[in-house]
Amino acid sequence: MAKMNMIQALNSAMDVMLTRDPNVLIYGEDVGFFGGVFRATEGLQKKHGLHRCFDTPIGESGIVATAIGMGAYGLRPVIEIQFADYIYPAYDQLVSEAARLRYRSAGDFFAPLTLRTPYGGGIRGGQTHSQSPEALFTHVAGLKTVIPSNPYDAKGLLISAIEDDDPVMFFEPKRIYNGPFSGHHDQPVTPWEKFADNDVPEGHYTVPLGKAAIKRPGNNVTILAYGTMVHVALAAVAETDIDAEVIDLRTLMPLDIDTITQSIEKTGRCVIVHEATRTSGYGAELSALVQENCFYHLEAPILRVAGWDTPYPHAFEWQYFPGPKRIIDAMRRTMES
Amino acid sequence: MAKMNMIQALNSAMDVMLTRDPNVLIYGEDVGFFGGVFRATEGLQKKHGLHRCFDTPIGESGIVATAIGMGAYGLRPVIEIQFADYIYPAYDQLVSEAARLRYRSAGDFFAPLTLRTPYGGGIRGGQTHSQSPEALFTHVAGLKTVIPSNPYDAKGLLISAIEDDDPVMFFEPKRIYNGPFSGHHDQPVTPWEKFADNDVPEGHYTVPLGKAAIKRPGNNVTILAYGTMVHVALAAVAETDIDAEVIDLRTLMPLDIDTITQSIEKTGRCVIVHEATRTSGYGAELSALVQENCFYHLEAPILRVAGWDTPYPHAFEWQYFPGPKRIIDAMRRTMES
Amino acid sequence: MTKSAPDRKNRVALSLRIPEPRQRPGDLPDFSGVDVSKPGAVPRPGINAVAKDIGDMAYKLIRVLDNDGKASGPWDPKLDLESLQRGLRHMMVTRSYDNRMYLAQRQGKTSFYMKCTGEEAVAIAQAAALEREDMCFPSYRQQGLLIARGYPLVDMMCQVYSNERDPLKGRQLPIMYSSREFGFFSISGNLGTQFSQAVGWAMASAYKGDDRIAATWIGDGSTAEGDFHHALTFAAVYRAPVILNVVNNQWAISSFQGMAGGDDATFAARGVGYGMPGLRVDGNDFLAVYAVTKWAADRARSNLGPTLIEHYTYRAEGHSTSDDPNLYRPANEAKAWPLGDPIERLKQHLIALDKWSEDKHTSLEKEILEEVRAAQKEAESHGTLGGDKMPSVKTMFEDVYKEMPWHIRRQRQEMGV
Amino acid sequence: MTKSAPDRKNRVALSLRIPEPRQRPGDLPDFSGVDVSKPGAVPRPGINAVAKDIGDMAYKLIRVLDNDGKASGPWDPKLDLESLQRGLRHMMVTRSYDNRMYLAQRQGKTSFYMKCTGEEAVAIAQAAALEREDMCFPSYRQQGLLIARGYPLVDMMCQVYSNERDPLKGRQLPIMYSSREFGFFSISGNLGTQFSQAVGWAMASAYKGDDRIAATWIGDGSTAEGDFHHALTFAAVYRAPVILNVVNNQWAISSFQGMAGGDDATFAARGVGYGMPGLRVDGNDFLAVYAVTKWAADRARSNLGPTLIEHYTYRAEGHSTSDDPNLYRPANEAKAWPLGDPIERLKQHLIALDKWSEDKHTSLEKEILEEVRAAQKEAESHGTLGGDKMPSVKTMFEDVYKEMPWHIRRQRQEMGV
Ligand SMILES: Cc1ncc(C[n+]2csc(CCOP(=O)(O)OP(=O)(O)O)c2C)c(N)n1
Ligand SMILES: Cc1ncc(C[n+]2csc(CCOP(=O)(O)OP(=O)(O)O)c2C)c(N)n1
Ligand SMILES: [Mg+2]
Ligand SMILES: [Mg+2]
Repeated sequence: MAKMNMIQALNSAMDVMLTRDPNVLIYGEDVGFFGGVFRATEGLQKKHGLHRCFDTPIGESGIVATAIGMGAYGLRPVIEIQFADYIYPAYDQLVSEAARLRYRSAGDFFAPLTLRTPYGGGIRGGQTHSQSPEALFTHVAGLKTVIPSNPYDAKGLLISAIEDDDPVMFFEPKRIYNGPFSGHHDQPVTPWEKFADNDVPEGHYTVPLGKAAIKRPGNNVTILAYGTMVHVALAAVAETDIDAEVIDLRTLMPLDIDTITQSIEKTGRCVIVHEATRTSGYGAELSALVQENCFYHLEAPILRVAGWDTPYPHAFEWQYFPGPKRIIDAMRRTMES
Repeated sequence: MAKMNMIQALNSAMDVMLTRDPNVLIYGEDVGFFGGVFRATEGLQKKHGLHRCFDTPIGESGIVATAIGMGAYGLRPVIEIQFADYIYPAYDQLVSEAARLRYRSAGDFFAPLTLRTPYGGGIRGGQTHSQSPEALFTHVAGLKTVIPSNPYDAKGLLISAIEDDDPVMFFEPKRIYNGPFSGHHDQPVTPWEKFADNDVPEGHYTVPLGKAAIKRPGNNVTILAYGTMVHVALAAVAETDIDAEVIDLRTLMPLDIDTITQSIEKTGRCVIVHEATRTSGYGAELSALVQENCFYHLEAPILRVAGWDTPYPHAFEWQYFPGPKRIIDAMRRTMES
Repeated sequence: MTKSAPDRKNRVALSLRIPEPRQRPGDLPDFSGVDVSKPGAVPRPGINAVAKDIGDMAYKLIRVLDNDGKASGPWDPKLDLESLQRGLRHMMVTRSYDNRMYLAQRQGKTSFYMKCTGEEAVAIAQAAALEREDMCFPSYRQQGLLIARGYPLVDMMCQVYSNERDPLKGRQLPIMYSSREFGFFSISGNLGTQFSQAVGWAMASAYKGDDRIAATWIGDGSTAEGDFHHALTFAAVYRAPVILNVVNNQWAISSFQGMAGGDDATFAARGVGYGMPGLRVDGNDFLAVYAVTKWAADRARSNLGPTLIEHYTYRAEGHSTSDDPNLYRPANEAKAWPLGDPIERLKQHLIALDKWSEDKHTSLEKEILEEVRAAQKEAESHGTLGGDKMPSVKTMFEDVYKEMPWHIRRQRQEMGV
Repeated sequence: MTKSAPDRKNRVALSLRIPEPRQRPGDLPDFSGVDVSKPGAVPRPGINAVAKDIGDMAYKLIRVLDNDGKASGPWDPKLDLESLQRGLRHMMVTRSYDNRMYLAQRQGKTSFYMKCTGEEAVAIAQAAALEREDMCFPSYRQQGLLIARGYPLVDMMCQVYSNERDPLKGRQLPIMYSSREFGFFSISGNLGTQFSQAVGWAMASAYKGDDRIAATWIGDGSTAEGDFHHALTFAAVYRAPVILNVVNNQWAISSFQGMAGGDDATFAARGVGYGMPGLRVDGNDFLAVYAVTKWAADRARSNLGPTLIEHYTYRAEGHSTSDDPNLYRPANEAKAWPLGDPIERLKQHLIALDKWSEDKHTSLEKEILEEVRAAQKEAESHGTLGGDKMPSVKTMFEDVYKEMPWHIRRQRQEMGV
């Protein structure tokens, strides 16, 4: 067991997999000698060799396409897209190819690639270093979508993703790489290493895909969140006296519907929180599902707290970010209904 | 006034705009001399000249990118993507560029382009000629999304789209190019020309973006649909004795929320129909919005009838297609609740 | 906002060039611009030549067979008789298969079909020059690869019919074959994607210290897709053991190859710009295609990296069953194509070698037709599109993921299967 | 599934080439591979030269200024003194501006900054060679274009500070300027996208019979994006009046230019493969950059189509304020760069012409610093990032669409602004 921040946990997951499986290799822009702009692959090239962890040309579509080809050969590529905002050039290869390959070839070929990418705002990245495009992938049958919220899950989920035979979009909430974020940007962040319960095994373990985690049990309202927003939601709850149940989805596709419905059947109320723009965000699907599955248990409208339907503005990062105040407002509103 | 099918109506819209505005030009794969694989641009090159309607290299991203550049110059390009399934290579230029340009330049530049593309299934096109990717665009702030369901709207909405200063995704339901489709694939389709009320003005007129149309007033359940599914829904309703109100959204973004909420406040029930895969489809957003806006009027769960969460299979087109039977089932279920 | 030019400056007005083919319907075909240089004239460099140094080859045309069926020059692969006859047979089977399936579509037995008529030498000669273990990432016009590798015709047909024996379970449009066993990657409806995927496969093979190489094919029109650029860039950077083939059949549906930039520079020339040899070959010359492929394969196997080959050929028929080429090009262009027909030319070669005759050819043609007909009969016994014999509807929900998630399971249940 | 090579065949094992720069931190810089051919040596073809015929120019290096500041050869643009002095001044302003803004970021006045140190000649000489009405589609390292065109430094700084006077209303990351008035297209955070957009603008200008041309810039690393390919393809096909510039500053964050395929062929060579001239120029040589740009502009204005120019230069500092280049390259590479510093070289030229002196230079430097400081003071009077003086929060919801739709209006109301 060790204290790790999320970067170290992700690095450890890759290190473990490079060691265990010669078919695992890692590549992406600046991930080789340099170790990645967020340093997630630091030291891996030195330890495992030039061919196991290397740089690529700046062509996201080429990165994904070659990973699909490698998957067809029998490798298990782990690729990094430097920021989630830069996935779009690779969208065709992901949607038309990686996602469809198993189906269209009747299982003859498949794409066991893992695409790691930092996402989300809160680091003054402006509109092209802050986006949360997860809903653009949950709509695509054939892709899995995973978003961890802490070092233990990050490592365990990443190992699961790498070992998974389907293509996995692995979104890393960059705002919490170093420590959980309450949403109060004016307060200091406590690094992950300082948390007594932050124990990450050094070896191999998995956190299964498709299983949510109840981060705080409660009876009055269910809050559905993932990534950074899990911590913002927890902070918001702590500032109220509402007995909220906070669920960390961890995997958006496939979704752990049972944990969600059980919670809502208990609480009768639901607030969905994400950083992505609201319209057609993943919260829409969650809202629809909750409504379909728990209609007769609902005592108040399901509310969505999300990024505004605008690009992520550089100067107004904190006015844009769906912080604790907006979550608390929503909780209050749902309790009053 | 003339009887036109949808192709003719779209052709007429482009003809009118080429005639009125020298800054309008049309291009795309095979749209020039040949007139497009669905013949929507037939005759336009001959009539307006080689420079007004021409072929392009097969590079969707280049097509969109050059249209953005032309828009910055002051032109109003109308581009065709041969099938909606082939938009993905252009996704970055649409999402990161066309959609964001006005915002990021504070109005200094914008992208008044119209992207026309045939979408949807029902023509035995298999998985790469049948997709309905509209939800991948409704999530993108800065894009408008329009889907007509008949020749009159097709022409009027297309003219509105071309005249609009924002980038418009104009999805054409190819299954109903020639005539409305009931969803009963074993029954013959009556061509648009045969409908007495199918009068399309030959000159310039507009159907405004952002306004839905009530295709059938009713009191018991509201059906939200667009494109091909408007006709399938109408056919389904006609096979029941349920007094359903059928709303043709026509524009998905911006959405005509007032027409929707007014209807649901009246009916208390809602069935959403689309051909796109269900998870994170536009139906999710509609469901979330209806629930948020009309919670206290709802007497039954909002139901979604949609494409299955699989690619569109060639052999099982009609098992996949959300036809009248599935719509009727949903109507019954919602009436029974 | 735009001032017109004369108002502002003393300069010529700009004008936009829209490339146009020289002939349209009603015109006489005219191929006077086509290089029909003397067979045997282009030298054959060593496989370790540096791209830049042999850059001019991208503008020449490697040919071996002349009009009388005689082979000459340094690119003559000097194939043994058996190989020649096998090549001829495979090309003829391909053509016969295409004709039958085209007809089957016209008879309503399936929704769609695409022929490779006139381009058979590309797939067949290349399959012969590659090893059986090498991996192919084809476009939709290399059905010949499967035929040359002995994939059962019946299975191909069952795919076209989306019937109960369709190896792809009715999921794909006709002709979008896939066979891992035969080293044939699942064909995509999205143009170009295979090109950069093939580079990834080749990188993987090199990564593992394997000795298998990859080959991939793209149409002239499709070279405009980004995947083409990514393939060339990644292949050059990692020196991937891959053969990148551009099948320049002059047309992309209704657009002539100039619309993809084929008139400004040859497609082979693109390769040189990325640092790999770009060779241009008479795509209707079985021997030349074979030889050039062998050269590229030897290069790849020697860790010398990728080669771009432009196959100069002609799409003799419509784009697909959905297309009528008479709407955009002269009716009889195919006949006027100066590089002829690949089957005819190999036949002539064998006759010139005194190893073949018109009679033998005719009877082989008949024999093949019987073979194809028999296969068709068997395939149709398993059903045709939309008939009674379909894969189980249940399979529609399978293989989206390795394991079926709850939401798809629920949808399957809703469907009642 | 993969048998290892020796088990199966008698062939060499394949291996994957991963390009590596020749030096890493701790090594001595070594630029012995860099072309420092004699200035004046490369011939100057007519502007109507055919790309293929001047293909070898893509592998040469056009230089005018020698180490002593003397100009020579057919590419010497013979600029008048005023133009030279203006160029020098603009480069110096650019460098001074960069230094101040870098410092401002370090002082916490903004989030991010990117310098173009060592590459100033590219933007400044090109701005001089273009007409004021020509349209620029830059990447983030051509701030010099704005400076050369007289865009107010104060406004640039206000953008960097996202303050109340920021012309972009605080929406963009620092340095992502936009100015229609100054013919400077809105910079995107997504690499490469501008390259093909510029071609569209040029096509529009040609479509309208205008006489304005477009120019665009991309980094060596970013050439690997699909947009590069689309730009070249569309520009060639429609013969668009556009200048396509690749700024090869040897690095893309931590990746050396070989990782973009710059070692296998020059970036200029890419152009030739698409049928347009590809010229390679000493990017630190103000006169050479000017001359080559003028050549390309004349070509474009004469309806002869696009030109690809590779500017061979060196990124003298870190990628951005978020980067520490000492982690991946030798510490003092910039000093060892054999093509020197563009400001130094133009200064030497003016001194060699007897029109300038070290003293004059030092006092100009001071004068400029004062100018920049004064601008900075004014800009900061309008606020710095995160301070009190911000654009109105309301503006966050504007300009997503031309008219605000109801859902955004509701969100604005929810926000209470
Ligand atoms: C991404 C994408 N864009 C467009 C199409 C539609 N389309 C199918 S085939 C074709 C023409 C391809 O021409 P070419 O590459 O020359 O191949 P050929 O048909 O001549 O073999 C087009 C435009 C597609 N399938 N995919
Ligand atoms: C599509 C996309 N991918 C990745 C990035 C991240 N990124 C920003 S700058 C950069 C390096 C670009 O290098 P180069 O093109 O050589 O330009 P230079 O910085 O040297 O001027 C990278 C990878 C991005 N901004 N956009
Ligand atoms: Mg073709
Ligand atoms: Mg660079």
